[in-house]
Amino acid sequence: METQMFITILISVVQISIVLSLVALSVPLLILMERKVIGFMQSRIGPKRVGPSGMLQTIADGLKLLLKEDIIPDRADKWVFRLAPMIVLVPAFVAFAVVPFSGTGLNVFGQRITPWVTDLNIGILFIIAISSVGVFGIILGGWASNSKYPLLGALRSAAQMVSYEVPLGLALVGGLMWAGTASMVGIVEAQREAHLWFFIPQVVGTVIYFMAGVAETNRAPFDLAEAETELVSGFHTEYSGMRFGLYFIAEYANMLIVAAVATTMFFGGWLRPFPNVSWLAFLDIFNFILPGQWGPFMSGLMWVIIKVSCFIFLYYWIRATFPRYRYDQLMSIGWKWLLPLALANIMGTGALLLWLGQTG
Amino acid sequence: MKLTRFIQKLILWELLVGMMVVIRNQFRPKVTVQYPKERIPLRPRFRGVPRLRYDPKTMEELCISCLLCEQICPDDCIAIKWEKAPSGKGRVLKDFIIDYQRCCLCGLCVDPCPTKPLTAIYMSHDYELAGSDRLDLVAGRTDLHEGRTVTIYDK
Amino acid sequence: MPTDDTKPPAGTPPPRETPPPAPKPPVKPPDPLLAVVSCPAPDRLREVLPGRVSEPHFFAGEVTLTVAPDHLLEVCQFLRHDPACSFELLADLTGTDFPDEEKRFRVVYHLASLRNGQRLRLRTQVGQEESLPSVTPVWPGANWFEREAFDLLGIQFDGHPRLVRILMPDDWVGHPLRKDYPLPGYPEHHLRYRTADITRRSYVDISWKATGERAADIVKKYKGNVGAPESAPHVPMPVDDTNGQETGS
Amino acid sequence: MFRTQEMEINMGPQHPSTHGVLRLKLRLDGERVVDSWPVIGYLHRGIEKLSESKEFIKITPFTDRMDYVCAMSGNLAYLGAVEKLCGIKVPEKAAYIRVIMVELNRIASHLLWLGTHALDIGAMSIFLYGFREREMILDLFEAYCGARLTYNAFRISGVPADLPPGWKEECTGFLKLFRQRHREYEQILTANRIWLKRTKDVGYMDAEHCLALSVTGPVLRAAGVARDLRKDEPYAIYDQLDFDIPVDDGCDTYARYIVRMAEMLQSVHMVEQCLEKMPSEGPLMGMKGRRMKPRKDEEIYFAIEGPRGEQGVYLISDGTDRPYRCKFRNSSFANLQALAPMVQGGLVADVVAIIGTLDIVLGDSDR
Repeated sequence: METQMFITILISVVQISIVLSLVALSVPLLILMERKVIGFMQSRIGPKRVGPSGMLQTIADGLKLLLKEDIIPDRADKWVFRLAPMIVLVPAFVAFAVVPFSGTGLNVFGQRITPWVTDLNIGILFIIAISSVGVFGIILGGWASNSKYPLLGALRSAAQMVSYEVPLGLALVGGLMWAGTASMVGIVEAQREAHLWFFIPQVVGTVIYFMAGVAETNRAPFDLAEAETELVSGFHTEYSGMRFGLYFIAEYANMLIVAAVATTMFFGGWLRPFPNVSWLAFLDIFNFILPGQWGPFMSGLMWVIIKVSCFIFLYYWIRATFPRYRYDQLMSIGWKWLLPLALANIMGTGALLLWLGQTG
Repeated sequence: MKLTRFIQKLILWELLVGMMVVIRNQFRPKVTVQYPKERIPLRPRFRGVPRLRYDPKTMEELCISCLLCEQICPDDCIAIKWEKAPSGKGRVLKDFIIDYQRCCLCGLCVDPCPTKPLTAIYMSHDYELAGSDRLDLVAGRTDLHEGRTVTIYDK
Repeated sequence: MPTDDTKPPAGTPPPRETPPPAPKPPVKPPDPLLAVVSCPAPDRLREVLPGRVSEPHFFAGEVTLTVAPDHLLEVCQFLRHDPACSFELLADLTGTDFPDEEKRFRVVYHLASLRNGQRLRLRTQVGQEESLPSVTPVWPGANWFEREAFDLLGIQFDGHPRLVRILMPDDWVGHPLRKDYPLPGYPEHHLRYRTADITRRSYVDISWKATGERAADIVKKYKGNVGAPESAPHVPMPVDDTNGQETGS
Repeated sequence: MFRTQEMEINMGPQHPSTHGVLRLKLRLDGERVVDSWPVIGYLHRGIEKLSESKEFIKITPFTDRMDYVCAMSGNLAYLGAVEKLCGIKVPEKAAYIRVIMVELNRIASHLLWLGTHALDIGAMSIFLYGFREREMILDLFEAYCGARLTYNAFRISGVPADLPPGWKEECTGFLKLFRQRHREYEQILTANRIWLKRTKDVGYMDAEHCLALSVTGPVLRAAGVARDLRKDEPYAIYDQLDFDIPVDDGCDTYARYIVRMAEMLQSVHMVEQCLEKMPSEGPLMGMKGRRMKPRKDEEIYFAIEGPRGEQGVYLISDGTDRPYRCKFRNSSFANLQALAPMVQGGLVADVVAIIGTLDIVLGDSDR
């Protein structure tokens, strides 16, 4: 009995460390890809000098940040100043606990290892709840710097996060109504049963979710909190070295979370396109390459990675193209457009589901 | 017409058009020049720092110490030392100093240079002027003839 | 590059001074530069405000009127609002120092009329101790131009909303565009920067110590010059510490 | 119970979007600008003082360094003033070459404005697209005069050299390419709803206030006044060219954007005409020798239409070959006065947009 418990704990620890390291490792990759992709879009070549065609650039940057002097401003609130980056970073990683990375688990030494750390029945709620903790780190960081530009950045960020949490959550409700469950795994299974990615009935919801997600992660064109041409770099103006690095990592981890939730909720998670059309089965290529349980596992992982990458690419693409919104305009879009649209979307979905329930 | 515009507005048409321009540029040739490794070919008239030259045929000094360039230099960065020629007519150039710290590369000194067809002073194609000492940038006659040694970094 | 035919041939020793012979002055009788151009402003002024301005001076197609400082504001008001003149735009305002003249500063106002396509130069003379009326009530854009003239020449303008230095630092001493301002500056002022005042720490003024020798040389050099340090004009400097009570317009 | 307080914030001189070393003291109520006080002079190099001790010909390199974004216009304004003072005629071919260079430089300057303005507002790629095309213009300048930024391309009474062989073809190719690229910039920005939101009704200033504050150039033209010295007081050979003055009634940042974008196309049109009409033979310099003898005690003011507005030079001669006084009336200096009234009541983000739309160059305003 006790051995079983020990093994369960061990498996969990292994899962957690795998997920953590996966996310932590993908952040440098994301940064590198961002610089490369945006560089290419701007007729540049991006980082080129460190490692083969610049592959190690982010590693070098990270090392540089680690080795830099840790500067704390003279009149900053020192403890809050130190604490703030961690408050941002930890929720960003914790949220990955419920993200399913693939469909089928693995049997190793007779133990089943699931491709998600845990499958909460309130997975979506968990993510929303956890990721809204991150905003405290930004506000506290801006406030504790005791400097004017960070303060402005923190204020902007507070207002922005508060107003975009609402449409973000409401945009997901439509999907939840289709799925009938809030568990991340359950949502994907529901899409398999419905033979339908929820993107199709939930176009409006997807768009709202993505816009709110971009705003939630402080990315262009909603990057008001850092807005380097207005507020120098907003809430982290006074941060340097690895404390700045933590903010940076958290930002990219949050982007991953938004992309992962969108993938799960609207784009069928680990499912291939049209999972019910049997002749498209060849798309799960790993089923034919790898033996036994590894095949479906890798195929699912592949689809998740592809879908998340598409979202991340969209992030970069938008950042390269659009001007930045202004603070008051951002607020008015959030409250005057996205929120009513999200509510209307819920009502429409409800009506549609009622109608479908009666006819079918 | 109004309907089309409304639909375009609804599906964020103009934003998509902008995004397509950006993606189109992704496939255009890149314009980055990796500077120390690659260099832009200079045009023939490029104005680098001024230098002196010999007559290419006879390898004699072209400069006749007429001091016109010294007079026209807006930054007073040219100093010419000369003495009377032993034969009694003309001058012999003793030293020719250009302070590259002050030179603004305007090229005015080349205009009045009376030696024809090749001007004694000319704007060279050297543009890498960094040095670790201020005196590195004061070029004497030999420097002006032979050019400053420039470390070329190829990586 | 252009060729110059007046060059001595290569090889022959050029004369010590090699000025190419100066071009002949333009043909005497009718100098095109002095042609009279038509401009309604002098006539209108003669009609409405007789005796305020001098006779127009024409040069290179430009009209110059000289006005006494007392009548300046009146004339400006008229030129701005009279429909025949209607000089809406104050293109430029600047001063020049003529230290030998009785009233050492000559201030010029370059006016332009968009409606009539005219330009006019208004000129006035003002002494070192005197002041000019500010034309900011007529053209608010004169604000910065007057601040610049005050900064670089030390001309006082009465009625200016906030006459403080604009290009030079607030604690600068002297007015650089005056002809008696020594090119290296007044060493006792410009060689030290009041770091101690700013950081409120006792500071050894390194720059002063290090360049002490040179500064002495400079003093020696310019003491011989005309109108140097004794007459070094010290205008009390309004330090810009009110933090923008006035919005610059 | 709650106390609100206005915040004073120092924008610049080292701020990413104050275009050099402009310093703005802002007083903010939350994000709203209550008051502002621009501080300039960080780039003051005393060029006017320096000019008084130099011969006329030696001053041209200084004019490069005032408005370094459009040094050709600076050269032309200064040399035009000297030529006016001494009554020198410029040969026709030289005048054509000058106009070609100045108009190309206007495109380059506007491209820099477009890039930095858009970057300040957050559009990132267009900054690099603008610089990419600007680089081609700089290549053309390098081929003509040998320098890429501080050209010193003209001399008193003419130009020092003819166009190099192959230059015309390269230029025509560039102009053709530029028309396509110009369409792309418009596709990214002109109809973009974010761009519209950020620029419409931002930095409003109508014609009356513009004139009162001596604001000229595209800012004035975007307020509905068709003031362009190239048409009003044609210098060089502008009276032989066919072009329009873009005017807009918007009075805001977006109108200035529209006007400047249209001006670029007009410049392309002008350069094309010049290349076509330019005489293939002819003298390049109008006078021999380089000693000036202006009349004693005369003064002149000569202004051209620079990319930022009226770019004037005021010269007083004392009969020698040096100016007694040389004053540069630079458009950035005058236009900067409009900054404080424009930002009043706006948000911090608008301040950045307004600095961008005024298209200031601090070297130009501080001299």
